[in-house]
Amino acid sequence: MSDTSLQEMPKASSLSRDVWNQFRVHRGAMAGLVIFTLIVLAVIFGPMIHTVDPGFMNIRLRNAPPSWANPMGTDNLGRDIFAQVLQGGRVSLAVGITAMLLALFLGALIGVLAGYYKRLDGPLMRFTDLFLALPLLPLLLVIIMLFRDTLRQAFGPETGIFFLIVFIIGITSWMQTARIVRGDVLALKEREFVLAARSIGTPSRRIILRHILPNVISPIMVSATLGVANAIITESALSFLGLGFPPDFPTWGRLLFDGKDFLTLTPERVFWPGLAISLTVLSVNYIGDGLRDALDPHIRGR
Amino acid sequence: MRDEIAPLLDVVDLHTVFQTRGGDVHAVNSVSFSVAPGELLGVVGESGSGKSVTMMSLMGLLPSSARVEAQAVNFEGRNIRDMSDDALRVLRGRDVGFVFQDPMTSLNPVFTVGYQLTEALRTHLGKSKKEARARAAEMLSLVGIPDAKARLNDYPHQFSGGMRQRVMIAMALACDPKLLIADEPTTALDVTIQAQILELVKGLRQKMGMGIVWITHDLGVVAGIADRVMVMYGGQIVEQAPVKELFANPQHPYTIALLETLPSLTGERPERLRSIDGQPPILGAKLTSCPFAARCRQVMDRCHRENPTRREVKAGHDVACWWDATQGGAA
Amino acid sequence: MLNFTIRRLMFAIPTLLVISFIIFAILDLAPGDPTASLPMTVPPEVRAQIRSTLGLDEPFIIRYFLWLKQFMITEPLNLIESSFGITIGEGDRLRLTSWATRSPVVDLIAERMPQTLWVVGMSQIIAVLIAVPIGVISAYKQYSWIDQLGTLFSMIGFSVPTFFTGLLFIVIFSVNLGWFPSIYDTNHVVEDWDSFVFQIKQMIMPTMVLALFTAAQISRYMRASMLDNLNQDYVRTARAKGLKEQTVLLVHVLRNSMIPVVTVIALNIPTIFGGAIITEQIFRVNGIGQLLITGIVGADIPLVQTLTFIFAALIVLFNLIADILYGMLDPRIRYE
Amino acid sequence: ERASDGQLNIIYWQAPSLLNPYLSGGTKELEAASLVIEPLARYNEVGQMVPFLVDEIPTVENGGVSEDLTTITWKISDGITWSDGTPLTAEDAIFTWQYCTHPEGGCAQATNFSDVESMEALDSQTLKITFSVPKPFPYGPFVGAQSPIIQKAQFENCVGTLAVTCSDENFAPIGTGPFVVTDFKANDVATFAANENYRDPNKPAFATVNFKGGGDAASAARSVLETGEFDYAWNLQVEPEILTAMEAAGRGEIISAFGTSVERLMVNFTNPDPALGDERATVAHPHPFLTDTAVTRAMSIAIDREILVIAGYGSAGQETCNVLPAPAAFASPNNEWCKNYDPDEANRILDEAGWEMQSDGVRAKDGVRLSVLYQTSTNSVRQGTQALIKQMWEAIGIETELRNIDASVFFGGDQSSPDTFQKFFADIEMYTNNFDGTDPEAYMGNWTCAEIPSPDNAWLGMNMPRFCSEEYDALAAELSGTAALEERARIAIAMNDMLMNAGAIIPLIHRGGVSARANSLEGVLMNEWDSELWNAADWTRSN
Amino acid sequence: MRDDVEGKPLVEVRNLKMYFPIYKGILRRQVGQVKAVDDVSFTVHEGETLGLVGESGCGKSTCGRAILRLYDPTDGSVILDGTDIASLNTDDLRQMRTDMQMIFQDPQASLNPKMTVERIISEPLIEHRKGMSAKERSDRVGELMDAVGLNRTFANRYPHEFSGGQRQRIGIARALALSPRFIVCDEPIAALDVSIQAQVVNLLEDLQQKMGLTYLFISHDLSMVRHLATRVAVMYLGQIMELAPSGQLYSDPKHPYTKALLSAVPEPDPREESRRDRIILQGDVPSPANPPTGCNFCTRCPVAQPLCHQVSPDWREIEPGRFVSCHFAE
Ligand SMILES: Nc1ncnc2c1ncn2[C@@H]1O[C@H](COP(=O)(O)OP(=O)(O)OP(=O)(O)O)[C@@H](O)[C@H]1O
Ligand SMILES: Nc1ncnc2c1ncn2[C@@H]1O[C@H](COP(=O)(O)OP(=O)(O)OP(=O)(O)O)[C@@H](O)[C@H]1O
Ligand SMILES: [Mg+2]
Ligand SMILES: [Mg+2]
Ligand code: NI
Repeated sequence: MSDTSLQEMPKASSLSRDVWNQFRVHRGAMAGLVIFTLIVLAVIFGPMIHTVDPGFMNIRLRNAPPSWANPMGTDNLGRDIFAQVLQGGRVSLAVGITAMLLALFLGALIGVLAGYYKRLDGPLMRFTDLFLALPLLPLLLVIIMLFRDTLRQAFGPETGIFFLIVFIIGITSWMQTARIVRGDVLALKEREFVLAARSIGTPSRRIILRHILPNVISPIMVSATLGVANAIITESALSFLGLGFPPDFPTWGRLLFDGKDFLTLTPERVFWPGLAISLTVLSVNYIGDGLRDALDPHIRGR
Repeated sequence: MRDEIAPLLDVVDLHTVFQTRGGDVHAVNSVSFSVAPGELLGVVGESGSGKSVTMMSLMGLLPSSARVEAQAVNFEGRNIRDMSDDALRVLRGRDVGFVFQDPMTSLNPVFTVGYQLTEALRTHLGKSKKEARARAAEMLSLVGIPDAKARLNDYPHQFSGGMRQRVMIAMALACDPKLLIADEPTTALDVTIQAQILELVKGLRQKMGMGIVWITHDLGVVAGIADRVMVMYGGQIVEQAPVKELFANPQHPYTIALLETLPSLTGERPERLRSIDGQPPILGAKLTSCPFAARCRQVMDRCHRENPTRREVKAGHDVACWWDATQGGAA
Repeated sequence: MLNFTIRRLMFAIPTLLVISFIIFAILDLAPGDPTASLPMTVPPEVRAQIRSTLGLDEPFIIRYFLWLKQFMITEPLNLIESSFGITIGEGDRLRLTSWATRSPVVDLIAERMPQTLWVVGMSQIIAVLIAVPIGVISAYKQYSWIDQLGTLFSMIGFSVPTFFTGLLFIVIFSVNLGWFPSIYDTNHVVEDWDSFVFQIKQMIMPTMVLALFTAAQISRYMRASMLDNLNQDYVRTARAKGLKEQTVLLVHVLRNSMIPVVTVIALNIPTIFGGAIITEQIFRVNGIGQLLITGIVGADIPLVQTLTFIFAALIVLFNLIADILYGMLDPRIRYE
Repeated sequence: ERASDGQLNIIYWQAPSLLNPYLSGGTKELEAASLVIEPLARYNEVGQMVPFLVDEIPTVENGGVSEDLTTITWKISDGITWSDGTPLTAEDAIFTWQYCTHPEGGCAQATNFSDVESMEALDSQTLKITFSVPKPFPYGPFVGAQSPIIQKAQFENCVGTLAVTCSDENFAPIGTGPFVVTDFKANDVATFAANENYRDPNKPAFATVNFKGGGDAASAARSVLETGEFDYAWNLQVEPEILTAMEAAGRGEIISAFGTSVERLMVNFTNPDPALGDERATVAHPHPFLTDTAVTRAMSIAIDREILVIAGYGSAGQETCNVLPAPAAFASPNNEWCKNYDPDEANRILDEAGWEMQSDGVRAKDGVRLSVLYQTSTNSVRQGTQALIKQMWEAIGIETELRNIDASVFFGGDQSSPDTFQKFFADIEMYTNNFDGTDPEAYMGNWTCAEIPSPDNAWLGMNMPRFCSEEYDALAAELSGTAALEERARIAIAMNDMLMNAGAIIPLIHRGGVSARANSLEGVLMNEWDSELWNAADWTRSN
Repeated sequence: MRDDVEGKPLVEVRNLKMYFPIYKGILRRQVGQVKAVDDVSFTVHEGETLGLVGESGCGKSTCGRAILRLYDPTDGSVILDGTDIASLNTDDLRQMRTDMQMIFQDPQASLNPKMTVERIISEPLIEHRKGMSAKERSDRVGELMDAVGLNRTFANRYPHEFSGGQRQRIGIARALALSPRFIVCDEPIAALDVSIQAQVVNLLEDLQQKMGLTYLFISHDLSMVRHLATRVAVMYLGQIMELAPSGQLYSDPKHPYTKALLSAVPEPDPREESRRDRIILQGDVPSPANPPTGCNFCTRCPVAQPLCHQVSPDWREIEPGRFVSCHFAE
């Protein structure tokens, strides 16, 4: 046998560093990250540089073409589109990401429970069916009716609605994730390392956290990508139905919706928010791809 | 070549390199061998020694990340390397049959066994559906599957592992190939089933008279059926000899170690098994030393500097090693 | 398999009952009123009277059971009677009526079905026809430019909402080029070649808008599934048999890869019946989706309840069908 | 010549759900039905009554209306037949009245028959209507698009609870109008053909009518103005520049007409604070600052109505300062001050009233901040208006929070929803209202004390501002007893001014209807007092 | 048991049955059972290695898992050091787990691909040694890695970065972490290369000597079992056919199945090979859901008699320490 002279145990290398190292070599992911960061920076710091008030209306300067003062032109009430796109990005991104996280959390939770506990499988999957079958719009009306005023009082009109929207989108878009995760967990649970963990005496709860969840990260990642896009678009639909943010509160989806009738008049009104949504979704998708690869030790080692 | 008869397959200086994200992998390095018609060549070696890659390189079955180079790969005197893709394809299906290691995954789960068996017959021999089915049923009963005709309509999962492997064999033999390449066909099977299959192959070989390359890492299997044995290590052939000669008179330290590691059903029970310590070589670059040097009990300076070339020990027995087993010193 | 199906169907009954109750309750709780669309000149007393004639005054539970009876017993009986021309029991049962149109909900739905099936159904077919080749090629040539293009296509398809693509299409193809009508004629009947051409013309835009969106999703699934299968051992076996690359790809790999995709498609089918709300609205393909939206806007609760319940039932049914399809396509899986 | 001009294509972006206006009083149903069924008389494009199925309008002068104003006698013209060829008789009209006033019928037009005591057929063509009270304006029944006559023979078995079972009848009523229904798809499309038995043998010019519904206003406009697929599009509430741009395509033109619609802000005189629980927005708690006329006056003159018109209405909107802007005789000339946009003056008024500007840019007095929640229904023009007004108010130190609510909730009387316009759980709300025909009596009656919505009357009532004044109620009573037109106008103007001075309502825009017609369609007389299709019999196609 | 060659019994398995129910029909009624382990009794003595051999699917793994109560046995008892594991409650069972561990067949599948070696090996410590500090734990992991011959510098690597033999060492280190007394080795070398099999087997032997471990060694490699085991049990279709001290079993098999099995093993010696006459069994193993009546082996037995098809043979001790289940063995 090779001599087992006492070597030092290496310092636990940080997982995040490994992941980052792998992530860095994924060209698409890096491009996605750069674009996404740019978008985030733009919406956070943009309003500090482009200091035009997005809500300010100069009715004499309506439907103006792009100019130095209004790089993307103005809308039909004379509001600066660039400022609105920047402002709207804050909300859209925040809603998109948080709602996606909520949906992911719910989807993963229900998927894992249904897949892991045979007893829960039937009820939870029927529960999922139920949510798939629920009529969205009336449900929204009920939720808004029940909670809007309470939330408005507790957090103010905008934050309150923000929570509500995130909640609504979250609870109505977890079902796909749950189905996929459940399928994967069913397969995963038969793998020997789960049995190994049981033979050690690890309780189910920790088996799920330690062994199951990290191994279903890849389908979750895909859902996450699609989830952001879905949330941004759904938010716009909600705003339009009057179930979303106050009407003077720009979001990308809403800008796109409001601008659509002006397609021939001032095309930049729909072009920019549309581009912003597409770029965000695309960059998130590539980041997701990269992360999935980076989180997979197999690929990471190569 | 030494053999009087013209070889069926003659490989000269085969190299295979994989291009991966982590760099190149030199999986096969300068491999040369030949198979005579009707001969059964056993190929042994530990996992990762390049057995499968060698055989797949010959027939163009590797993924696109592989680069194959060879001075010549002659099949019945024709150089495969010069053939067009189509010609190679025809060769693959008709003249060379393949049996793969894992019978569980090597059959397409969604097609019936009958469909998969007749596919090659119809492509290569242009048989009608009916003829092909008749032939397929014939092949199935030949490999010992009872009630063959009815079972043509079954799906692979309805067969047991041993039967599936027989289906694979039947498939490979369907077009009466001149060469059968069997890549660890029994590794996944139980001993009793393995015995059944070995019997079967012995029988078929007599009946059909084709050349066979039998890859395995079970020396016992080789001992039972092979005419000649080729030992691979680190992508190279380290020793090649007729089967009895090899077991009686192994030359390469690796072959010797390999034989020693095996426990036996009979005879003395040693206190400890001999093992080959250390790791197989990483095939990252072209070899400039003996790939076995790091694990070799007889290692010499020269082993680290130079990759040994093959030298003949006896007629039909050659070895690639600087150490001479018969003299117990450098060759 | 049969047992599995029957058992799942039996489970579906309590599930659907629960779903029906929840749907009923939510719609009942939801604000909105059938008299909201009346002009403001109609005074409150008249509105109140209209409401009471619609039966809105009854307690919730009674309305639920009445609805359940009408939906589960009366309507199926009527269907049987009208299709076989027989009379069972008393002829005039109180049918499930829409508040806005004062006509049987089931008739309304039946009237809408053809458009929806034509347009939305066709779009799903086209989506599959677009998505499968894209998925296959992107997987076969992974990381090539064609794969990247496929990704771009699907991401854009997914991130641009249909209300926008629809409008863009109208502006380009109806207004500027004048190729296709922007409004779907639901009265159009195909009787000769010209009318067939017209039918195709009026279907192109809504169908394409929907197809692009759906294709974007399906192509992603297709690609992933192809990638999984391309690395399987049986692919090597097929190649070793000397089959043409085409055969290997399109027979062996595709057949296996379609298994998960087919179930995804099956799960998508309820949306066909549910209609594509926004697209139908844009092009005025007055199908089920449009019916639902008018029902919701006009607070036509019986209509919305019935539609959403049918929709729910379809989802449950197609979940089941997806499972069964899975078992049928993949001979390894046999549900017991 | 009849049926010589081919097909007329009409698009209504809201599709009719049935063709019986008594079962669904929505405008879209009324208008679609007006192609088929007719009242005795209609209003023309300038709001005058014109006889349709009669030879002349009964008045006190010609003896058609009794001196005591309790009866009116209509004489149906000779030779008027239903489209099935049977003659129209007074019995049909009486049946219509019975049909609509049946307690279990759920008739949406019952107000048109209010105070009708009895109807009798003096002969087959003479109808006498008796009212229980003197009716200075006896033209409710069978005048205007809201109360057409339906055929007794057809609807006989559809009275009361049976009304809903008659879907064939409700989808295809038999009428006396220029067209007959050939096919009806609820909420989608209706097709009509020229009525063979129409009283004028040369009309209608169109052989068929395709009446398509659904979609949104902008695309309806596009289909007439840009693609030319349709001849007539109704109610185009779209930003004016979009319409102008579409009109530039040269296929059709925008037409508009004014009726009595006013887009107005309702001011909540009661406190909507949620902390008040059940007493929220009831008269028990006056509003902390909106009852101060200085505030509402400042709010009114701080609004640049001209901008609102430019941004949202174009030629279909006019600035107005009256909640009763028309007919001309009823329009008050006393409130023109509000048209004079003057933020400085608004600031001055507020300063004077003690509302001082705070460091956060919001005015306050005694700890009460001028902060309003401003709600309206969801509609892109309304949201534009909301945003503009918010900016104008914030310029004078009034903090504004906007909210938009789905129309079906906002205008729906759902008891459980906090978002109805009647509950008015906000400080300001905006919507449009108008009145049918030309008589404002019922309309002005909306702001009497009795009309205040509250939990006691299940929030029914149209007095949204919760304005209550004895003086106003007295004027309302006086109006209902006055017959002379000038006198009625004087009283109505006084009532209007009273509301304006109290600041209960801030009128914004006198809105017209906007429609589009294809260049080839002739004879369209845009009418806001009756159905827009009132004279469809006269429409023709030019070549 | 009389056979006290090695020491006192550590594990006693009595009439262990592990049936997996088969549900069928609309109401999911139980219509049958997969008799994966059907009435098995044996004893494992302290410090010995009991080999368990048999063909694929004969119930070896199920038996091993049922003994560790990874499955809840249908019937019978498993007594480890006086405690009946088969009837313990969850908490007590968790405590018992420190005494008994398992090494799995597929070193790849039994290691979580997303965990580093250190995390894998420390998992049992985290679960059972609550008092340990991170430092202590890391030291212990180091010791264990030394013990199984893994370089400590590999602690941060992931399983796929190792060779099969090394992976199996990780699995062994994990099993050893809690210093168990009894380890079920479920085909620990089946997935390994010949040259590496020897390393692992040697390691297992070394560890047994050093720590006084007791093994239940499941394998279908008869030559390895011969090398390693003190006594060997041969399983077929859920039942043990023969149990004997290793030497006797290989030199003088009593049961026809054992004989066939032994003859099927290829010998790595061409001369020997050509001389042997094989007993080639015909057909496949019957389904455990539907075992034949009579003797389980009767369908493939080359010497089956009519009696074998009717009466299932008793489990009898034909010589001291030698048990056979066959009517005709003597
Ligand atoms: N697609 C591939 N890409 C990169 N490297 C590969 C690929 N396929 C095989 N290799 C490498 O080539 C070498 C030889 O592999 P090969 O499969 O021929 O081994 P083998 O002798 O058949 O082993 P086994 O007995 O396990 O089948 C190995 O180091 C392997 O990692
Ligand atoms: N969870 C289960 N449910 C139903 N049947 C099972 C289950 N686990 C195992 N079986 C069945 O029990 C029998 C014995 O299986 P087991 O895994 O114990 O065999 P084994 O001897 O370990 O085989 P191998 O050598 O292939 O590992 C098999 O027929 C198997 O199909
Ligand atoms: Mg191999
Ligand atoms: Mg096993
Ligand atoms: Ni050592």
